[in-house]
Amino acid sequence: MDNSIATTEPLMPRETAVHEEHEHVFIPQHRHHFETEEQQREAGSFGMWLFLLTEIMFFGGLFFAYLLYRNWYYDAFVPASNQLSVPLGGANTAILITSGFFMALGVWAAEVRKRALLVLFLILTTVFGLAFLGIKYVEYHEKWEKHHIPGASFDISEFVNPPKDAAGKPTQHALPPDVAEKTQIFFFLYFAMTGMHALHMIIGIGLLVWLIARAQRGDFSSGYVAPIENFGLYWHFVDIVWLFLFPLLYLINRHPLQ
Amino acid sequence: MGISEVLWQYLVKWLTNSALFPREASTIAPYMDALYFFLIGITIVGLLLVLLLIVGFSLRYRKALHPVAEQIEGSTLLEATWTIIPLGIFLVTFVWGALLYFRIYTPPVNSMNIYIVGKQWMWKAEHPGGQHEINELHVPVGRPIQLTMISQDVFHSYSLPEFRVKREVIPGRYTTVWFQATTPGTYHLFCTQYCGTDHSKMVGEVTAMLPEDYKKWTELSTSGMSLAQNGERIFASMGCNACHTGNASNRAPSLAGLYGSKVQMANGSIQLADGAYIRDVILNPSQHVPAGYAPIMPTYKGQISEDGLIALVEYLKQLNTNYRIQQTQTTSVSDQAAPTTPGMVKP
Amino acid sequence: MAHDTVHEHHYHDPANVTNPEHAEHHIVTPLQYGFVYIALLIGTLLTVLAADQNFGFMNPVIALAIACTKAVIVILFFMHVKYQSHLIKITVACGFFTFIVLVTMTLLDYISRAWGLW
Amino acid sequence: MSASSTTILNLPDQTTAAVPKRNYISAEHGLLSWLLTGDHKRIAMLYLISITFFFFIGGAFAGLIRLELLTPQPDLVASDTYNKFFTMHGVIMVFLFLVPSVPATLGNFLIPIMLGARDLAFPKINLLSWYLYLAGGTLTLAALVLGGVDTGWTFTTPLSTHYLNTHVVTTASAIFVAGFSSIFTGLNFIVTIHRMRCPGMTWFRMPLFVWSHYAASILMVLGTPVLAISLTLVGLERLIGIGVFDPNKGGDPLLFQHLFWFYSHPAVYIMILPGMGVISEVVSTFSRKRVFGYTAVAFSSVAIALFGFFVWEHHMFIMGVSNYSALVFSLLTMLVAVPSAIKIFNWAFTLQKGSITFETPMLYAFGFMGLFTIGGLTGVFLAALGMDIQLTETYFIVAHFHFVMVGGMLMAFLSGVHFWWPKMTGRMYPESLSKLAAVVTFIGFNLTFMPQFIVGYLGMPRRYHAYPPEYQVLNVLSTAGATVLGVGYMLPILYLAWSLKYGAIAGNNPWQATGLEWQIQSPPLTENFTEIPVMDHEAYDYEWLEHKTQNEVTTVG
Repeated sequence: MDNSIATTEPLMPRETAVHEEHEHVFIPQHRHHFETEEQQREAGSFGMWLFLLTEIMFFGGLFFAYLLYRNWYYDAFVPASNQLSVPLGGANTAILITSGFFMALGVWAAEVRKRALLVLFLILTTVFGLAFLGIKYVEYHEKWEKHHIPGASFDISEFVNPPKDAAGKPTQHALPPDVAEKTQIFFFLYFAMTGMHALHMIIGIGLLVWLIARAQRGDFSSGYVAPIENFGLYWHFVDIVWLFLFPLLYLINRHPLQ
Repeated sequence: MGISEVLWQYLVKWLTNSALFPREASTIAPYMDALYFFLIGITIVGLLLVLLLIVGFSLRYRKALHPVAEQIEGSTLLEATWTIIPLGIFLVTFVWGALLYFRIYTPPVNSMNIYIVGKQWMWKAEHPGGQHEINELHVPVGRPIQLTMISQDVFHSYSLPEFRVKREVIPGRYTTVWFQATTPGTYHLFCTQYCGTDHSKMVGEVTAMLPEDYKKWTELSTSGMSLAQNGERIFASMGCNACHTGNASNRAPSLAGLYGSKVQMANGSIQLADGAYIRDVILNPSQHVPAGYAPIMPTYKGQISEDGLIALVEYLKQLNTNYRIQQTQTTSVSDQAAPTTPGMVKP
Repeated sequence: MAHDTVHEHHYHDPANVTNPEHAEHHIVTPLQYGFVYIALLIGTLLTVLAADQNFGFMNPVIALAIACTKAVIVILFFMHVKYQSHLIKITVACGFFTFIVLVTMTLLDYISRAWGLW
Repeated sequence: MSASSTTILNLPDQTTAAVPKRNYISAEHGLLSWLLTGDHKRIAMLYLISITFFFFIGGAFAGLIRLELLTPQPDLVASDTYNKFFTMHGVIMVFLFLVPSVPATLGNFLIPIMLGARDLAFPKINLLSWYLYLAGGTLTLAALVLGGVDTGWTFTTPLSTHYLNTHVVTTASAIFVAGFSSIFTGLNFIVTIHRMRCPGMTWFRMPLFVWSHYAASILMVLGTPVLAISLTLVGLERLIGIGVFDPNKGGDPLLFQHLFWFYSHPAVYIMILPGMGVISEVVSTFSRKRVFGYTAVAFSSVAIALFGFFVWEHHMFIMGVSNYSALVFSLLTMLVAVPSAIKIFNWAFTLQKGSITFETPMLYAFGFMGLFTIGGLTGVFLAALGMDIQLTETYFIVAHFHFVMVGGMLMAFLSGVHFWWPKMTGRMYPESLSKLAAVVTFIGFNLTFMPQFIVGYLGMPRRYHAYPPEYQVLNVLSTAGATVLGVGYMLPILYLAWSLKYGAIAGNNPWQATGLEWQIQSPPLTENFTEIPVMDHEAYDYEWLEHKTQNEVTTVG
C-alpha cells in the first residue's frame, strides 16, 4: 500500500527570484492545474492530512480491539505484558523520537535550502528507523524462542508456572490454564499492532531511501519541499502511533504482586 | 351467490396461500401487526403526498402551460414543517418500537423455559422434562414460553414468523426470547442468519397444542430422563462431586441453592448466578473465582457439549440440598480417584 | 518564538477564493525542534517511571495522559499544525473526533450489556 | 428559447454542426494516452467502462439468483453454488459498482469543471485510484474463477473465519484494495472542493452536486479504513488462527459486527448521496428553477454524512447487543432519516412554478423520487426496534435496500449519465428509445421488489436457496420483474454506444442549463477552460443565463 505523494518529473532547478519581503518563489514543479504554488503546497499538505485521517481510523480499529480485550482479560494481559522488556521498548521509543527529531530538522533544512544538511538528516532518520526495526527484530526473535507467537505453536506453560527469581520468589501470579490461554489474545494484538506499525516503518524507510536519492540530486533545495514535508507528516504520524503503543502494550502493570 | 364448490376451494386456497401477512398465532402478534399497519399507513400517506406534489406540479407547471419559470428562493416555514412533522412521526415510531422490543426480549418470570441449541444446519430443542427434538418444537397454548438459545458453531437465528419473534443464536452466549402461543396449529421455523451450505435446510415446524394434548405429547416423547437427571449424571461422571461435596471444605463452594443467588467474587465484584454465569464458570472457571477460594478448578472446555452444559444448568437450578451428592459421595469416593481431565497441566 | 508572532495574522483578501487563508509559510527553527525533542524524551522517561509506581486504576489514565500530551506536542510542532490554516486544524480534529465516536459508541454496547441482568 | 412546448432541448443546426476538433478525447491518441492519463475526464471515462463491466457481472448473478428462486425446491444449482451467487452479487454490486459509480464517473468528470478548475488536486492519485479499482476487480474475479466465496458480502464471523474454506482471504484483499480506490477518490474531491474553487465560487454558489459529493467524500475517507482493519483481522484470523473473533478462544464475534457495520452503514450514504446530487441538478434544469431551499438541501447532505457515523448498530438489533445501546441507536437512526425527507420535499417544491419538461433524465429523476421515498420510509420500519425483530434478515430487508440502492442510486446514475452524456461525448442519446428504457426499468423494478416486501413480512428469510411452497406466487412475480429489469438495463448500453457514432451533435448547452460545465464546449478541452472563469452569479441563476444568451444572440446577429 504505497501512498504515492503527487510525484512530479524532476526538472532542472532554475534560478529562483527571491524577494526579501514576500517570498514569491517560482517552483519548477508547479503543476499546470494549480493557480499558484501556494495553492499547490496547501493542497498537498491538506491531502496528506486527509490520508493520515484514514491511518488514524485504521489503527483506531486495532486500538479499540485492544481496549475491549484488555478489559475482558486483564488478568491474562498483565503477565503477558510483563513478558515484554521495558528497557528495549523504552530505547525503541527514544530511538523513534530521535528519528522524528532528525526528520523535523530535515524538513527545516529543506525549507532553508541547505542540500547537504537535508541529505544528512534524512540519512540519520533512516539510520534510527533501521535501528528501531532492528530492536523490533530482537524482540520478535525472543518471542519466537519462547513460543509466544500466536497460532498453533503458542505455549502457555510459562504463564501457568512462572519462573522463580533468584530469591525463589515468583515474579508473576501463576495463571490457571484457562486464563493463561487468553494471553494468546494479548500476543495477537501485540503482533498485529506492532507488526502493522513496523510495516508502516518499512514503507516509510523505502520512501526515505528514494527521497534521499532525490535530495542528493538537489530536487528539494530550490524551494520545492512538498515531498519532504508530506513525508515528514507521515513519519511523525508513525511516531505518534508508537507513542501510544509503547505505554499501552509494555506498561500495563509493572508491579503485579503488590 | 352461485359460485361453484371447486372455484370456491381454489379461491380459498389461493387466498390463504398468498396471504399478505402471516397468521397471528401469539399474544404479541397483534401488537406487531398494529405497528406494521401504522407504518404502512405512514408510508402510503408519505408516498401519496410526494406523488401528489410531483404529479400535481408537473401537470400544472409543465412548459406548455407555464413557459416562463418564476424563481423561488425557498421558505423556512416549509422547511420547518417538513423537518418537524417527519421527526415527530419518527419519534412516535421510535417509542412504539422500543416498547415492543422490550416486551419481546424481557421474558415474564413464570414462563416455561425451553433450551434451543443451534448447530450447523439443524435445531435441537431440549425440554426440561427430558423431551429432545430435532427441527421441531412442541409448545402448549396459553402459557408464556421462554427460549434460552445458544449455538455450537456459527451465528444462527431462531425465527418464528407466525409468532412474530426472532432472536440471533450466538456461539458462546445465551440469548433469550419469549412468546405465548394463542391458536393451536403447526407454524414455520426458519434460520434467518446465513450459516453456511445448508442454511436453507435449517427449517422446522413449531406445533402449538392445547395444554392437555401437550401433556399427552410430553408423556409419549419423553426420553425417560429429565434434563436435571441428565445433569446429575454428567455432574458425577465429570467428577464434579469430588470437590463440590457440599461439606465445609475450602476446595470448592457448595452448589446447593446457588442458582439465582448473588455470588461475592474474589475480586470484590458481585455476580448473579444465572444460567450464563454457571455455563461460563464451567468453561472459564478462573475468571469467576468466588471470595475465599483458590482458582484450582480445571476448565471443561471441549469436554462438555452445549447440551451437557444445559443439563448441568438445569441440575443446579433444582439443587437445593447436598443430600444426594453426599449419598453418592460415600460409595464412589472409595474406589476411584478424581478423574484428571486430559491436557490439564499439573499446577 | 515570540519575535515573529507580530505579523502572524496579516490581512487575507476574502475575494481570493483560490486559497482564502494564504497561510504564511512559517519555518520552525531547530532550537524549537530541540525543545520538543527533549520534551518528548522526558515524557517517555516519565511514563516509564509512572508505570513503576502503583497508582491503582490511575496508572492507565496517567499513561494515556502522558502519551496524549506527547502526541499533541508532535502534532503542533513537528507537524507544523500550529502554524497552518484553520482547515488543517479542523481536519485533524475531525479525524480524532471520528475515532472517539467509534470507541464511545461501541463501548456503549459493551458497557451496558450486563445492566439488565441484576 | 426553442419554440417547442414539450422540450427545452436546443441543438445546433445538424447540417453544419460537428463535434469540436480539439477536445479531451481527440487531444491525444493511442492506448497509453488513455492508460497513463492524468486528465480527470479520461479517468472518468475509464471508470465508466469498468463500472459498466462489473455492473453486468453483478447483474448476471442477480439473474441467476432470481432463476433459482422461481421454484421452491433447490433445483437449479447446488446450495454451495447458490451461496456463491449471492455473495458475488453482493460483493461486486456493493464494492465494485454502487460505491464508486456516481463519484468516480460523473463526480470525476464534473467536479473540477463545476468548480472552475482545470483538474482535480492530485491527478496522479486519481489514476492510481482507478488502477486500485481494477486491481480490486481483478482480485474479485480471481476469487470467482478459483472457486468463489460463500460468506455473503457481510463476512459474518465466526462463519467466515472458521467454518468455510472458500476464497475468503482473496475476496477480503480485493475489497481492501478497492476500498483504497474509494479513499483516494474521496481525498481528491475534498482537497479540490476546498482548495481549487475559481475566484468568486463561494461555498453557497457551488452546485448541489458538489455539496453531496463533499459529504460522500468525508464518509469515504473516514469510514473505509475501519472496513480495511476488520477485513485484515478476518484475514489474520484465517491465516494464523488466533481468536480475535473466535468465541472458543475468548474472542467476541460481535466485535467484527461493530467494526464492519461502522463502515458499511456510512457506505450506504456514500452510495446514495452522489445520486441525490445528480437529482438536484436534473430537477433544477428541467423545471428551469433554482432548487427550492438551496441551503437546506446542502446542509442536509452534510447532516446525513455527520449522522451517518452514529447509527450502524441498527444492523445488529437482534444480535444480542445490549437493550440500552439498541435504544440509543434506534433514536439516532430516526434522526438520520429526517434529512432525506427534507431533500425529497425540497425537490418536489422545486417543481412548483417551474416550466417543466419530461426528457429522459427527468423521468429517471421522478422514478428516483418515488422509489427513494418508499425505500426511505421502509427504512424507518427497520429503525423501529420492535418492527426490526420481525423484519430483519427477511426479504423485507432485501426489498428495502434494493429500493434505496437500485430504485434510488441506480436511477440517479442513469439519470446523470443521460443528462451529461452530451457534455461527455458531444453526442445526443436517442430521446424516444431512452424514454422507453426508463419506463421499462421503472415497471420491471416495481414488479421485482414490491412482492419481496410482502414475502418478507410473511417471513421468508434472506439468502435462502429453497423456501416453503406458499411463497412461490410472489417469487415468480419477482423473477418476472427481474427479467423486465434486465431488459430495461440492457437498452441504455445499446443506444448509448450507438449514439457515439450516430447521435445528434449536442453543442455546448443542449439543455440550456446554468452549470459552469454547460458554458464550455462539449466534449470539453483537456484543460476545461481557456482561462479560469470568475463566478459572479448564484448557483442556479436562470436570469443570468437568460441575460448571457441574450448578449450572445445580439453580438452575433
